[in-house]
Amino acid sequence: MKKIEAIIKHFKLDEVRDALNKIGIQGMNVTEVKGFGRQKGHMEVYRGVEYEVKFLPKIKLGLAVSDSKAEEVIKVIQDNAKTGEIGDGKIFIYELEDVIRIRTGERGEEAL
Amino acid sequence: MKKIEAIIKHFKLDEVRDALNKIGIQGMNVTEVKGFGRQKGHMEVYRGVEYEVKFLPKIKLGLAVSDSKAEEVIKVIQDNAKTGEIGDGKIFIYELEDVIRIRTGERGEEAL
Amino acid sequence: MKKIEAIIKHFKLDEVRDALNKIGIQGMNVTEVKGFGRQKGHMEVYRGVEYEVKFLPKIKLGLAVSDSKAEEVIKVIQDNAKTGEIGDGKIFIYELEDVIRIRTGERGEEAL
Amino acid sequence: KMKRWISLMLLILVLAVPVTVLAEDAAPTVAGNAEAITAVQKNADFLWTLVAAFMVFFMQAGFAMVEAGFTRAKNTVNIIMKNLMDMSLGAIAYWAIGFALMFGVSKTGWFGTTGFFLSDYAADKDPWTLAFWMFQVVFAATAATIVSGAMAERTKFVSYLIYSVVISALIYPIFGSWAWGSLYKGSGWLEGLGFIDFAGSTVVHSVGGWAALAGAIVIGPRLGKYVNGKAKAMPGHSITTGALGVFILWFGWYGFNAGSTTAANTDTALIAVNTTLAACAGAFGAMVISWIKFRKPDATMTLNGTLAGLVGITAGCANVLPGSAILIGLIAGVIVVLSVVFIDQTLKIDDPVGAVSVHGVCGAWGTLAAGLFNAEGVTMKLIGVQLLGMGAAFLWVFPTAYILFRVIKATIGLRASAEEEMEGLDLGEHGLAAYPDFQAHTEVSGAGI
Amino acid sequence: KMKRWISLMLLILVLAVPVTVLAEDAAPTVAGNAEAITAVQKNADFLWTLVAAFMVFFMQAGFAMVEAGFTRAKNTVNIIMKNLMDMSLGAIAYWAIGFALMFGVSKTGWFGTTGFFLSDYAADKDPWTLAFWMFQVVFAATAATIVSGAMAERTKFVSYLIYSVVISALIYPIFGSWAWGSLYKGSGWLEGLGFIDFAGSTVVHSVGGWAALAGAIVIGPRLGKYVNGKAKAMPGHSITTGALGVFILWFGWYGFNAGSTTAANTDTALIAVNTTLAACAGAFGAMVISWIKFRKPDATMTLNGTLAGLVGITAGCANVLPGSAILIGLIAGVIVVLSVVFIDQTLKIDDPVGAVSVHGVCGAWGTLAAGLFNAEGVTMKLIGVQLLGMGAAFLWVFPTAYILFRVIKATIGLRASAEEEMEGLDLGEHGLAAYPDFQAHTEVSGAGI
Amino acid sequence: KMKRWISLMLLILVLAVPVTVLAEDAAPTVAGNAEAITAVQKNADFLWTLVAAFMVFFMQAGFAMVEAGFTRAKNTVNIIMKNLMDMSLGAIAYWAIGFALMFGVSKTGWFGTTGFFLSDYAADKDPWTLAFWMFQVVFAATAATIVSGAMAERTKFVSYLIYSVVISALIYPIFGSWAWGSLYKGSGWLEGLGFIDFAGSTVVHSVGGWAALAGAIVIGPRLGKYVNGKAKAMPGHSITTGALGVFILWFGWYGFNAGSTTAANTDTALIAVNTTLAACAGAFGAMVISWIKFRKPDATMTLNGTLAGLVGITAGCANVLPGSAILIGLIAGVIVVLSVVFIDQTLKIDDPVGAVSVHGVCGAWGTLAAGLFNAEGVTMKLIGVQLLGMGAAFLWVFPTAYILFRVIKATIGLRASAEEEMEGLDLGEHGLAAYPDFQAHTEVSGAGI
Ligand SMILES: Nc1ncnc2c1ncn2[C@@H]1O[C@H](COP(=O)(O)OP(=O)(O)O)[C@@H](O)[C@H]1O
Ligand SMILES: Nc1ncnc2c1ncn2[C@@H]1O[C@H](COP(=O)(O)OP(=O)(O)O)[C@@H](O)[C@H]1O
Ligand SMILES: Nc1ncnc2c1ncn2[C@@H]1O[C@H](COP(=O)(O)OP(=O)(O)O)[C@@H](O)[C@H]1O
Repeated sequence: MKKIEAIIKHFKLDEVRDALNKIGIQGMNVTEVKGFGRQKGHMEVYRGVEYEVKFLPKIKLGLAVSDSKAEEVIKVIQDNAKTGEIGDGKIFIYELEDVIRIRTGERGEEAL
Repeated sequence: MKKIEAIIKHFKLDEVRDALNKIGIQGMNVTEVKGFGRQKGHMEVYRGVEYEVKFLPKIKLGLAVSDSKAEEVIKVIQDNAKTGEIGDGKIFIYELEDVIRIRTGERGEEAL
Repeated sequence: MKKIEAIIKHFKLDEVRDALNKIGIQGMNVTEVKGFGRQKGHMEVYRGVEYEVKFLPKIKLGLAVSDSKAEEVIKVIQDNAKTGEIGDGKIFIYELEDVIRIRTGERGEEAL
Repeated sequence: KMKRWISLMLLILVLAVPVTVLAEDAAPTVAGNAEAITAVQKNADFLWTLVAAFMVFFMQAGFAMVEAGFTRAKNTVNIIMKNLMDMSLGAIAYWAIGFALMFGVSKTGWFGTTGFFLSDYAADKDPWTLAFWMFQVVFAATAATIVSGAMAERTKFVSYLIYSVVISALIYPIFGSWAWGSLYKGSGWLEGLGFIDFAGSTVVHSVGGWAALAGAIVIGPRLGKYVNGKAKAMPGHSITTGALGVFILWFGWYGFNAGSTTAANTDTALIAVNTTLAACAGAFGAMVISWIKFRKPDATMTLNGTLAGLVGITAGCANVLPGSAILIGLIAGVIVVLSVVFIDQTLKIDDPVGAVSVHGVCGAWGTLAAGLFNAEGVTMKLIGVQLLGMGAAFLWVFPTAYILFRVIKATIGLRASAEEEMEGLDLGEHGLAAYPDFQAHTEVSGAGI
Repeated sequence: KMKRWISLMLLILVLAVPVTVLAEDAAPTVAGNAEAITAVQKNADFLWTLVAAFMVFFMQAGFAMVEAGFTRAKNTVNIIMKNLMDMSLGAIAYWAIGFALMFGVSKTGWFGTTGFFLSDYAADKDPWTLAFWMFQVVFAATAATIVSGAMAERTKFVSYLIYSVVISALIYPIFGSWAWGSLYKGSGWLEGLGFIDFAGSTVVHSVGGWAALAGAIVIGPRLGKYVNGKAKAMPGHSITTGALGVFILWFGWYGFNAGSTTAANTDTALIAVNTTLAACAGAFGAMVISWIKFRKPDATMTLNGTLAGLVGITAGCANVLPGSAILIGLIAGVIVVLSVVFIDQTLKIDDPVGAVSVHGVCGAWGTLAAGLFNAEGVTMKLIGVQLLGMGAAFLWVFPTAYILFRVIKATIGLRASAEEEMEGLDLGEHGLAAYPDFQAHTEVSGAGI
Repeated sequence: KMKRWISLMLLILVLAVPVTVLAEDAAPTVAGNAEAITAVQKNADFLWTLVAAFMVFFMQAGFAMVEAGFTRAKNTVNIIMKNLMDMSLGAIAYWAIGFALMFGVSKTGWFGTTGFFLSDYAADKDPWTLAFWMFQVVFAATAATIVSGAMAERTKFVSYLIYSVVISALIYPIFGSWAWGSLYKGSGWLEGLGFIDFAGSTVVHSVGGWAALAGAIVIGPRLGKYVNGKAKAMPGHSITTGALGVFILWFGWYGFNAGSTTAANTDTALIAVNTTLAACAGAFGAMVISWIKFRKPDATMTLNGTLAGLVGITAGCANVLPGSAILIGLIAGVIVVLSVVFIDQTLKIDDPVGAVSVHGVCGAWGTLAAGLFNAEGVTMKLIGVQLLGMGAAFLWVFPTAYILFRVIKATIGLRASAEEEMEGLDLGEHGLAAYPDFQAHTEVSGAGI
């Protein structure tokens, strides 16, 4: 199985989630993170002091999916999170050794 | 070593943590995440507009453990996070290549 | 590629980030987590009731880097996050299978 | 002998009065006493008028909190700045122009023409001019600030500033002169007909509400508010802040209504009681109707209902009986809920805080109710006049405000850029988030969970 | 000649007075002046009584903020709705029934029987009835709202509504009639004995506090509050909000105590000074004792201490000297800390905001202190009467409230479901979180960390 | 006959007056009426003085909110405790010592020596002593609380308590006696020269501001504030809270300025109008200048500007014309922005909330302006005296405060430990986070994003 982690823009969450639903993604979890990348934060002034907003608010999606589904999920995320502008974010893929559904104790694929 | 990631219900945190202490878990970290899964969010009404609460607040536990301890930890989390109701959450297991304790620079198992 | 995850102290964020910039790290993301480890939380009293502050606020850094850069990054984090006191945190290294830059669709190293 | 002395001393003690007349007398005289009595009463009138004005001023804090609490965190700094500046610019505009148009000598009955820059005071140095202005300026500020809520989360800051100057300098005062001019030097055609609007359900609230309606229409809904024709919920960021605002408004409203006597007399008691009961009934009405319609007692609606009851009783607070006040408030509470839903979902006009429903619609209701429940009895004529006043308010304010916003839109632009709106006006317009360093320190609640 | 004219004009200027008698006179007369003087003083009395009432009303905002701040975020909407509705329903109930029971003609001395629905006013149109009612209704609301804090985070909304009607309509007014009835048309047995409770340490605060105690006992502790017999800490979600509430309460308390003269006279000065010093001493006392007991100056305890000082001085604010006020407040501040700990850990009664200790216990202390520190000197009899009054309050309120809550529990149920409680009452009862869109935008503080 | 009766009854009705003299008379007399008139006016004076005092007290809430909102979340409990305790300890210190030094009989003209522990009241039981004290104690608390903002986020709690007692007991009252002593029993050298500071631009605000300056210098900047010589931004945690504080302060300021008549007269009108216009102009001035300098209208600066306008008009609120008030406020708004930047970046003194600029600098400006814009015309002598007063304030307060803080630093220590500061004073000093259980429940806003 694969663990897919995607950093996307705040206001893209709804779109991406709905799209993932359409392809029957059972579950995911979302975390608010602060991102730092090519897209540099703007300069701001607070009480006369200039300072750089270095981190931008981003959304981190976490999904565990079966190997077979991985590529499809990646594509869906990419298509829906994309604005074409710098700062769109990234998708990370990891190997996921095992999953357990706490409620039932099921393991592996059927726990997804 | 293994990285264990568990998504559990908010009010189960204390129990799970205490249980993990008992089996001598040295450390872990906790993140507030928003979960999306089988357990669907309820419909709410705001100023007359119906809308679905799609994400539910969950707690994400992150633990790095030695291979030998992994199964025990998984079992403890599962037993203590379980309510038997939908939405109990999941446990994810990953391979962890290496760990460094920042303070001492120790690496591998003894850094846990 | 490697995924490097570092738990550091709150007020060390600026230093670490600046140091990583110097060695040309393109991107990273930051999450506020609550940490639990050797550094035990202090006892507090709320309205006469003693209770232990079990979790301490920590910062979690997430970086995806090329295998070649990994060790250097680890060293930089360790050097800059270190206070020598208990609670400095940890660095975790994982294998990262693939990365996609959402904006361009680039994959692998050049997506970093 | 002794006694004479005492009383003379005592008289002199009446410091507050420039007792020129008395000075010459060796002993207090009946005429002198009479004058002193008037002076003391006058002092009491000043005292009450000013205290009431201060309470009405405090409503600015209430509006700021309500609007901040019921909108999203990313636009909080912006909404607060708007509330602060519409008072600040509005007061100066009202000092320069508005007061003159509203209360200056009015030959035509359509607007005043004397007293710009408070020149009346400069002329005769009568402090009452200042006390009266003080009370009126906070009313103008109330009318002005209503709009910010309806146009929240998307209006360009500079454009809002221009609007707030125009409403305080022209739109509000001109209508005000029709209904209230004679409270000072003016004489309006509407009051001439016997129009009842004691504290301003129409003059202040409907005026603000209809301007808000025009603004909300011209600027259009927030991004993502209507997705293929369906309204989406956009919950505010702090009910606590919003509720505090409502309580502050309620408190200030006592100054608003009871202070409108601008005299320390015993009429204030009835006004205070009516204000209380209408607010309570409004909250109750809104809670019940929202409970029925939405299955749960809706907090934001109930809070709106409280304000609806207050707006509803504002016109009739001095001429209806307590029992009627309850009825007026109750109906206002029901109306506001229906109106919010209707405007949001049927008319598809995006009014984030329900300003149009609370102030515009319930202001109209209150004006009608002041006639219907008039303790001295209701006549067809009275109802007619009340309806006329309501209509006049709409026909004057809506078009002028609409044109104003259109002109702004056509020139410097009315709306913030889409990026700015998505990112939040706070960073875009002011370069500052409302909660830049907010840390929940949730670790402590590890114990509490 | 000229002079006559002036003075005549002046007299007519005494607008506030229905100057029928004077009208006929060509010139002011001594008798006419005397009448005018009374009228002016009367206007001042109305002014003060109403302003004080408005300040006391504002305490509702204070209670809402204190209770919201000292409870968890997931129950904030609920606690705010409770505070809003106990005022709203309570005021209507007090208008219909409560006022009559408390201040109506009372043959027995146990409760009044006239003046339902403010019928006194309907009858004689005396505005004082309304001014007095206005002042009393906010007192009733204060007594009612105290309970919400002690039963916070677990009480079913609808059950709370029922309770708040009953306390405002029956429990509070009946006791009130014993101690204060004669302030209007009633005559209570307790005041007959010389019971001193100037502004209501017992009549308002103890009554609210004992009802809170009954409620907290009947409903039981919050889930997870007592884990195998040990109390767990459940910190509130915003000390800032709680502290704001305390400051608002303190401000309102000046109206509460000094306003209880219901007359604009010079007694108010002593009352204001005593109120100030007692509040300060209360904060100090609580801070010191918490510092000693808990190693650190505890903020929530110090805030409670401020309120304790205020509750403590309420009964004696008009009959003790400033020095005594400091002592009374200091002791109240110490008592409240000990009481909170005792109730929470020994009695194991879960009172999230310490309402029982602040209002019940310190209300009792204040009532006793009003006797002990009486400036006119203390007699055994006086102490006896004070103790009698304190006892009477407990014996009347606790049982009736206890029964009331039991009945509610047995019928529609008093407590929210366990799921609802764990998830938070906000979503369960109102379908709305208090901070639905709160974004800390911490990125900005990247600079600040 | 009949008429006599009526009027007799009426006279007796003048309850507020100890009508000994009248009692003996069968009918009202001219002398009796005169006395009654004085009594009624006196009641009005008490009423206004106390209401104003309550409003000024409420400014404590404003200061607490401003300072909490403009500093970081991890120090919120601490700043709130400081605001609460400087009032609580300060009031008691002012009761014991301060009032006597400030308003006691002063042979030298440098400080009073009678009336400790409010002994004047104990002696003659004149309630005016209490009313006057009540008004003065909240002024002392205002002066005291200003410092907490400038020393926020790093000052040891216990050290702050000591400071606040000393300023309320000695530093503030002694200077006060120079300028205001004669308002009661004192006689100060400065007022003797004709120094104009009606409500305390210098006496209260500059005094507080210069003490704040000394404190900020002695304690040094917050950790991380100046990184190799460059100032870093440390945004506060809640603009909403800060803005609420500013609105509360503005509200309270009406009591502060208009209440300084300590009499219910018609002068209050001009004061209220000037206060309003200056505050508005101050906000406007600060907004414009910040817009120009920083490219965007800066919210925290605009809020500071509002306060700057208020501080600026405080000295001259009773002796300048409305037009001048606008100018004074406008300039104050500009000054405060420049001053904040200058102190922060050039002098490198870390004043988290800008207290020195708002109260110290603009207080000085206001004092000068009271001379420059004096409606009765300006003379070189007057300007000289104003400058003398400003200088005297600085020369008295800065050194004494500086020494005080140095002594504290040398003995028990002034600053919290570095660990404590990094972790936040809340946990270190009070063992409690401000938002221990704050949950944003953002899931709901899934709909709103
Ligand atoms: N090497 C990395 N490791 C972890 N997260 C990264 C990395 N590079 C970028 N990110 C995340 O992706 C977001 C977008 O990246 P950015 O470089 O700004 O835009 P783009 O990916 O379009 O070039 C960043 O804000 C950060 O959160
Ligand atoms: N495929 C997944 N990837 C990541 N997180 C998941 C996944 N499926 C479920 N989760 C997390 O687990 C939580 C519980 O899952 P859910 O399906 O609601 O209940 P259950 O696991 O009992 O069937 C979800 O709220 C979500 O946070
Ligand atoms: N086994 C672990 N798994 C995940 N996170 C850990 C683990 N051990 C420690 N941590 C994180 O590292 C932080 C510091 O660890 P701690 O043991 O307190 O100090 P040190 O690493 O210096 O011994 C903890 O607060 C926690 O967030």
